[in-house]
Amino acid sequence: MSQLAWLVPLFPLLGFAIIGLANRNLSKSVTSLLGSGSILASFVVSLLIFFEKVSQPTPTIVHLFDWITVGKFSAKFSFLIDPLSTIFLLVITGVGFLIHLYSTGYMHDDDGFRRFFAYLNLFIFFMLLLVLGDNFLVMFVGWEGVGLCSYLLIGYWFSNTDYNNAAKKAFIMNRIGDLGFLIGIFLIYKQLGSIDYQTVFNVTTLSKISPSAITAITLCLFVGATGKSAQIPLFTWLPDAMAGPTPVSALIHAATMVTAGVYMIARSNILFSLAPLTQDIILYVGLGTALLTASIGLFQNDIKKVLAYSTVSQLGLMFAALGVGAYSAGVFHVVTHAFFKALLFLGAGSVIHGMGGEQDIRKMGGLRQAMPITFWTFVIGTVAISGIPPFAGFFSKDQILAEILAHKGIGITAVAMLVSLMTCFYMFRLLFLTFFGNFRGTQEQKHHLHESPLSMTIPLMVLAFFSTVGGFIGFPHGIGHGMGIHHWLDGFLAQSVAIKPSHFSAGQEWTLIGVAVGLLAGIIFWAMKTYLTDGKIPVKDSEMEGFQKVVYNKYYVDETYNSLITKPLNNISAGISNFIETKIIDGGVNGIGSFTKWLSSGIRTIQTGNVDLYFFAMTISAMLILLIKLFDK
Amino acid sequence: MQEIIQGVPLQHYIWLSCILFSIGVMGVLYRRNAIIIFMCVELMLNAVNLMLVAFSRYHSATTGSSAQVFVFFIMAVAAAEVAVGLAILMMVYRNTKSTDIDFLNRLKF
Amino acid sequence: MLTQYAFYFLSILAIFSALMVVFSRNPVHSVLYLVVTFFSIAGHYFLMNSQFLAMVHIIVYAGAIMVLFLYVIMMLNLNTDTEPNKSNWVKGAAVVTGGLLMLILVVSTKSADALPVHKEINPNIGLISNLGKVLYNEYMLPFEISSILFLVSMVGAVMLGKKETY
Amino acid sequence: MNELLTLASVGILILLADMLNLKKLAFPIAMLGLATSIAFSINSWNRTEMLYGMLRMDRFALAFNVIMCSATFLWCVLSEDYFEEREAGTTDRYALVFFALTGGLCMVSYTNMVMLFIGIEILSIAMYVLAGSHKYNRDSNEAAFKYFLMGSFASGFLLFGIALLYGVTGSFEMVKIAEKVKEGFHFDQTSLLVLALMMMIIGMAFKLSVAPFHFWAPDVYQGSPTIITAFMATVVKMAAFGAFYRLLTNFVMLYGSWSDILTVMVVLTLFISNVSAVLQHNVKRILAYSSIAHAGYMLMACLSSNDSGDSSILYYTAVYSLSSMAAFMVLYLVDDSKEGRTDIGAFHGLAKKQPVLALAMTIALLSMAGIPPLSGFMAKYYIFAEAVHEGMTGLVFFAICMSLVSLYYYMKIIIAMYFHDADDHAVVNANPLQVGLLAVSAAAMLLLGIFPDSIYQLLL
Amino acid sequence: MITVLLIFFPLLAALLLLLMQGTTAKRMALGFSLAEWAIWFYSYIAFKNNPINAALSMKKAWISSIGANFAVSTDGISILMTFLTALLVPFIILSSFKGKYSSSFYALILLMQTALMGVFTATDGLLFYIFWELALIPIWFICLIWGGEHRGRITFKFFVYTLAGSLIMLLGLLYLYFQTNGTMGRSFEWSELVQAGKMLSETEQNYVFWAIFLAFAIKMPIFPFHTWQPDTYVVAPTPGTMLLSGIMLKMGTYGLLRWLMPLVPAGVAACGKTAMILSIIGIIYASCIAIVQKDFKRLIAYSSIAHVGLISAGIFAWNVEGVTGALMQMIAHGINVVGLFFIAEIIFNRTNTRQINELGGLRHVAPQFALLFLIILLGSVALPMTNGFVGEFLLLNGIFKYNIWLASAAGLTVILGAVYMLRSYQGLMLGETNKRTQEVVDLDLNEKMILVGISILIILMGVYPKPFLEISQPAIQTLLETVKQ
Repeated sequence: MSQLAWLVPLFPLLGFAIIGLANRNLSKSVTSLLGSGSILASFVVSLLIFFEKVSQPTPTIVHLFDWITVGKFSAKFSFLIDPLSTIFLLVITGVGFLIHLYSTGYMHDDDGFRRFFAYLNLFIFFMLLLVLGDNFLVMFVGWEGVGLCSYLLIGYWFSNTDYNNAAKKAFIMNRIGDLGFLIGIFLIYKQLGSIDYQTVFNVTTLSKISPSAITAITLCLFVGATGKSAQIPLFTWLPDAMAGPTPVSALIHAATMVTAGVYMIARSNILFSLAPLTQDIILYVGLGTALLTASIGLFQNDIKKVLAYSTVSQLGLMFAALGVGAYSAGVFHVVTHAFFKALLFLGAGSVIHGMGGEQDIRKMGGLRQAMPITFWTFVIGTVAISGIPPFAGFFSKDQILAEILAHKGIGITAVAMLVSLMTCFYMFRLLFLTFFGNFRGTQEQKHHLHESPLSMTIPLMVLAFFSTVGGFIGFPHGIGHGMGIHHWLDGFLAQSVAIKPSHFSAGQEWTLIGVAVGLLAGIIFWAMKTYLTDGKIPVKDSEMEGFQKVVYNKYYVDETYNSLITKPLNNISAGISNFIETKIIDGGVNGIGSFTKWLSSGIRTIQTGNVDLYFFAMTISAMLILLIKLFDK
Repeated sequence: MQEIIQGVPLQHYIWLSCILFSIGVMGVLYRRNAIIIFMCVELMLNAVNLMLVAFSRYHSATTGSSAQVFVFFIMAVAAAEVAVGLAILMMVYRNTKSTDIDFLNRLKF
Repeated sequence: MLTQYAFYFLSILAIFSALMVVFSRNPVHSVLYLVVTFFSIAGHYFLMNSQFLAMVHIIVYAGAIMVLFLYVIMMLNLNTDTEPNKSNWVKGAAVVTGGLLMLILVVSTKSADALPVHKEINPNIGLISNLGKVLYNEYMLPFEISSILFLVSMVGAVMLGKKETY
Repeated sequence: MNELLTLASVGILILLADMLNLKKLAFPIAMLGLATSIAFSINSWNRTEMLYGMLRMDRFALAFNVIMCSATFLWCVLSEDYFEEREAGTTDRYALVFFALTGGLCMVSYTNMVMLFIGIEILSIAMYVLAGSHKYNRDSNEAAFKYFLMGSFASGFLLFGIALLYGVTGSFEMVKIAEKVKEGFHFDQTSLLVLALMMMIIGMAFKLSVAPFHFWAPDVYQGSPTIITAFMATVVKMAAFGAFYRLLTNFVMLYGSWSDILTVMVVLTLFISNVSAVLQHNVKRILAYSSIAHAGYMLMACLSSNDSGDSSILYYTAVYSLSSMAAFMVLYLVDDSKEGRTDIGAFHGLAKKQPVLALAMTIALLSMAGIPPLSGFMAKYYIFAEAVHEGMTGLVFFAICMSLVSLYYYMKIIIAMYFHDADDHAVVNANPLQVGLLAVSAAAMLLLGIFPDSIYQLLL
Repeated sequence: MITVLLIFFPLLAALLLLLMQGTTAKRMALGFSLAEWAIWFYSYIAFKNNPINAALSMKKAWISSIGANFAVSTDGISILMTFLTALLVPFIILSSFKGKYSSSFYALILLMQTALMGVFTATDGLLFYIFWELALIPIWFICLIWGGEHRGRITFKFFVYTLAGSLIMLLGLLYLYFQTNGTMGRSFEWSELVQAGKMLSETEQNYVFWAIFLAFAIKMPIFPFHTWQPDTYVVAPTPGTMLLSGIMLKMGTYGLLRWLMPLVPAGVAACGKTAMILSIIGIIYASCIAIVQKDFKRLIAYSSIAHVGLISAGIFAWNVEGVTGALMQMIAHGINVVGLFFIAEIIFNRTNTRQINELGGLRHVAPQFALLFLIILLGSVALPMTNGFVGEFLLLNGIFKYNIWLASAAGLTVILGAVYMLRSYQGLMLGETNKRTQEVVDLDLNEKMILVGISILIILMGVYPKPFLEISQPAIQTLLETVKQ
């Protein structure tokens, strides 16, 4: 079955091609069928592969064709099927399918329905390439490809300039990261002479090159990851990316694409394990991002923005996990996060759908009666992300905290915990403001309120199910030894684990769980008191002041970037264009011409037309020549 | 020191013709009347003739006569030139009523 | 000694009249001074025993060419002092330039001193018989070709002088 | 001998035809005469003939004769209607052209200073007259006048040189002079010889219009009737250059180093002519400056002459006269149709009205500018390559820069033809013969550029 | 013989075309260019079967007096360049069908093709130079006769500037020529020049390097010799711009590869880095200008400078990745830039403006156009799976091998390219329609054919570049070896 892995990306590609080319000639229902069906087919194949791999865990390589072969450099277009890629395959196709299904309902009235599905299928295709690739270059193909799809989908409603700007920003920021990735690939090739995983991820080979080189490689790769996974300093595009339709936010900007960075680092775990410096940087960047964005999330009033910052923050936690070498914990969190974040986004989408496009939670409230399914699934999602046992988020988050504790001690863990608590707070804030209290929107909206169609609620329910039980695939290490996902990844991570084993006891684990649950409960009560009992509504934008305003405006990071990078770039460019180019360089070239003309205007006046003068000129020059010739001895 | 005629060295003849030649050049530069200028050109040619005759005497043992023939040709050419030159002068005068060289400067720059 | 005096007399006369050609304001005077110059040059030719050339010189220059000049001057009625003066600046420049040229020529021909001395001077080369032999033997071709030259000048002069309408 | 005789007698025959009221015969006689002269030249290609010790009909001279006659042939055919239209003086002009050719042939084959002098004078006097052949045109008058005054002035210098040279060497024959020069002199006499040679170079430089003795050229070229300018810029220039080249290579170069003074002349010529032409608006004047510039390039060839110098020069002159002739002929057709307009505006829109003329003009101009694969490029290539070989890279660099400057004015004309619309309604007339011949010339310019060996190897 | 046919068939066709008029001429021109393509394909098959096929090269004495031969041959590098030429000319001709062009226009294009084919196959220095210059004349006329505003002044600058460079190159070649000393005397033969170049001292090589480099630098163009280019591209009629940017600037890069690097190895070693730094400055510099450019055609022109800077930097890296990448990118850039200029032409035809800020929302009215534009744009910003990526990746990889920091600077093109291309795409296609754009109609068949063709090529080459990479490998290895020895 593994040999048929090429089928997995093929289905979405075909879906894209058919929908894209047929475009107008395809009815909406056929489009939905093709769009979702192709992903379902991929999912089925992925499942089959998964089951095969369960029984036979050795990696399989599927070679399709030689892509770029130049001199010693060779990049094959081949796929690697191993536990890690299999997990991602399942998540991508599984969650992807649900979101496709959801989209058939959500986007039903949109003009660009077919275009939307074409893009989504293309995205799935590239995402699958990313995780299936057998070498860094194929990963890079998927890496850039998903960036493109992200661009296309963020700017899906292309009439709106803001959306277009958001799309552009996403693409360019990703490109900055991509450059890092690319340089990383060059470094790998330069140092190791190959970019195949088999060759590169080999401890004996790696031990031959200097640690600083590995650090450089990993740093470059990490720069790539910060772009794709929206870490400091390249995180600002993700909240803006919410300009796209909500299923896109769910699929790309929450569940799959943004976790590509995690995948990449997990994939290259050996490299990172050999570069402690990079690991530390990853840890601090991850935690910093998590903390920063979580705090921004506390004050956001746009339902999707809250989720977006929450996503960045969760990604930060995943990176923190990677930073301490807990790759399986990071991947685990990717999986659970995919479930509940997709769920939350789709729930939010359902809300927006019901509200007729309204996204400001200050104008919502009391929706639970009108949208019961959405409400209940949203509750599950909130609980899951907050890390309340036994929901999915609890297991993965706990794992991360435990790993951080084990490697970095209590101080760093406390920060991670703080992030977790903030997440809990703003998620419940969101929940309460949206679904409880009184409706604060217009009458028209109130009249319009309705539960979403089945095509939207079924995915919600399925995802809610997984958000509930999904955590059990990775029971805490310390408690249930060698269970689920860890066991699954053990073989894959063996080399890294050998470098940096993690030890912690069941006692520590239980303590951590206790502390976490206790604190979370406190936070939930606080949130409940503030928004449910007191019925506090966030103030209008204009009334914000002080620290709140700073945080609400995302610490003015965008503005800072703007004045530090964008504006100077524009000014310098304008300067080059208007001064250096036109005045100096072109001016110099034209100057030669003008100079010649100036000379000409001077020299031609010698020819006065006066024979008299000609006689003089001739005689004098004759004399000069004679003089020179006769007396230069 | 070579004497061309008794008591007069070759050098003197050369100098004489140089002086005449220079006077001719000076005349060309000095005057504006085309006819005079033309006359000065003739003067230059005569200076050359004089020099050639002097040299022919100097080379009389070998090729002296060819120099004299050369002078003869120069005279012929001068005559031909004068005929054409004066015709041109007349033509110009017909159209411009002037023989002033500075008057003719339509063609310039 | 006599020849020496004759030489200096003729030379001074030639130079003086040449200068007068340049400096006379009246064109007719210039022509007449030029005739004087030509005569003194002819005198030099006699001194150098080139009688034939001297004769030809007088006939061609003084007889034909200068008459032609005079004729043109008369015809164009230039015999009065009608020539507008050049500015003194130009005149000065002309004199200086001419003087300098003379200086250069004289200085650079000083080395004629060092030409090898030929003891014998053949006094007969200037004689008609001698010249005729050379002209009609060695210089046959140029002699013939110069007929074309005359044809050219004749055709040219006629062409330019002829009244013609088109 | 036969070549010379043919040319001279054709001139006389034409005059006779005029007398016998057989003006119609003038053109056929001219054609026939040129063809005969060319045929004679080709016939005697393999033997070198000495004429009375005065002329030496060697390959160099014969090749020049062929090229000059061919150029004249082209000239005659292209300007046929010019003479048709003007009753009076037609035959005179034809005759003068043939006499001038005779003079030119003397100039490129002389071995005796007398022949050089007489040749130059025949040519010059004929040209003085022809320059003034528009008798009632002030410009033509002025051109003839200037040309004549300055020409005779320059003859004085040349003669002074010849006389001194005779004084020093005791001969007018080049071979003997060369022998004497080779023998060498006492230190004291050098200044005499240098003075002699210098005066001759000055005189010849005038004829060739090399700076700083070029002043007459732009004015005369502009003022003369276009058809005559065409002849001057091609045949006359070739003859002058042939004479100069013979002079230089046969004995001037044997004595001392002249490269410094010649280099100065080349630099001055290239600089003054090209730069002055930049702002010109009169095409005739532009072409005049261009022909001065080409004199500069030709002189450059003399500078670095070695064994293949003859070939380079022959090729250059041939190519140059062809291009120049074509360009002047197009100019003539425009001038003739537009009543004397030779400013650049007269060329506006020519590409639309007369595409073949415009194309021929373009090819001619680009060829003169030295754009490959046109023959002008190979011509310059040979000269530059020689110069590089001689180590004069700096001079070549300068020449290249000046070629680029020259592009400016050549292109100005091309741009006028292709870019602008006509600013008057005059129709540029050209009969099929003229058009066809110009097309053939254009093709020849291209083919000679692609297969330069066809001419280049003639003298090897 | 095939190569000779490849070179001279267009010339013949051009002459025949002059006899035709109107639409016949257009159709025949297209037919001829397709026939040329068939000839190319034949030569490709021949090359595939036997790379040292005698039919692919020819050497005949040409100007024996100076030892110049008519020597042409096709190797793995040439075949790709001739491919590009044969491929693009039909597109260019097709793209001009709507314009009012006379038969001489097409004749000039085909004449140009002859010159280009000659440049890419000549192995004799003088022949190369002649073809090099020959290419200049037709394009100059195309620009002069059918160009836009101020074309007189601008095309003059273009002509003189490029000619200046090539004359200096000739000087350099001549210098080498005089050092050759083969069995037959002096020669312009490539191999002889290579031998001669090695004999020179380093100082001499440096001079020759700069002399030859200048010509190529101007043609490509490399900063700071580029100022003729944007104006010319803007003023030229679009088919002319396509010729200029699609094929003609490849003459410069090809020249670097074939006629500079092997000729003066020590010169390259000494000065190559400076040249590379110039190239890389050019990348960033031109990208920066492109960012603030308001005229779309001009923007493409600057983007072209940036791309070419990268190509030349890759060549100066002089390793197999860099050189292969350069070749690949030459083809990719040729195809993409032709597409982009055609897009500019389509927009200009429909809206009469090229100012980005006057346009917008075209995607509403012309979705197919927008899609095809997007694909071409992605090729231009080197998205993986498009042709641009393969080249750019290899180029950067090659430069990286040469110097890490230079590669990092050159890599900025990845970001800056995206910035200006997306900016222009947004300005032109996205947003709301306005008065100018609301009436615009979508592509017609002719336009669709071209853009679809280009898009397919972009993706095909991006997904499966193997044939291109494979065919050039031996030739590149040989070339690299030549220098090392």
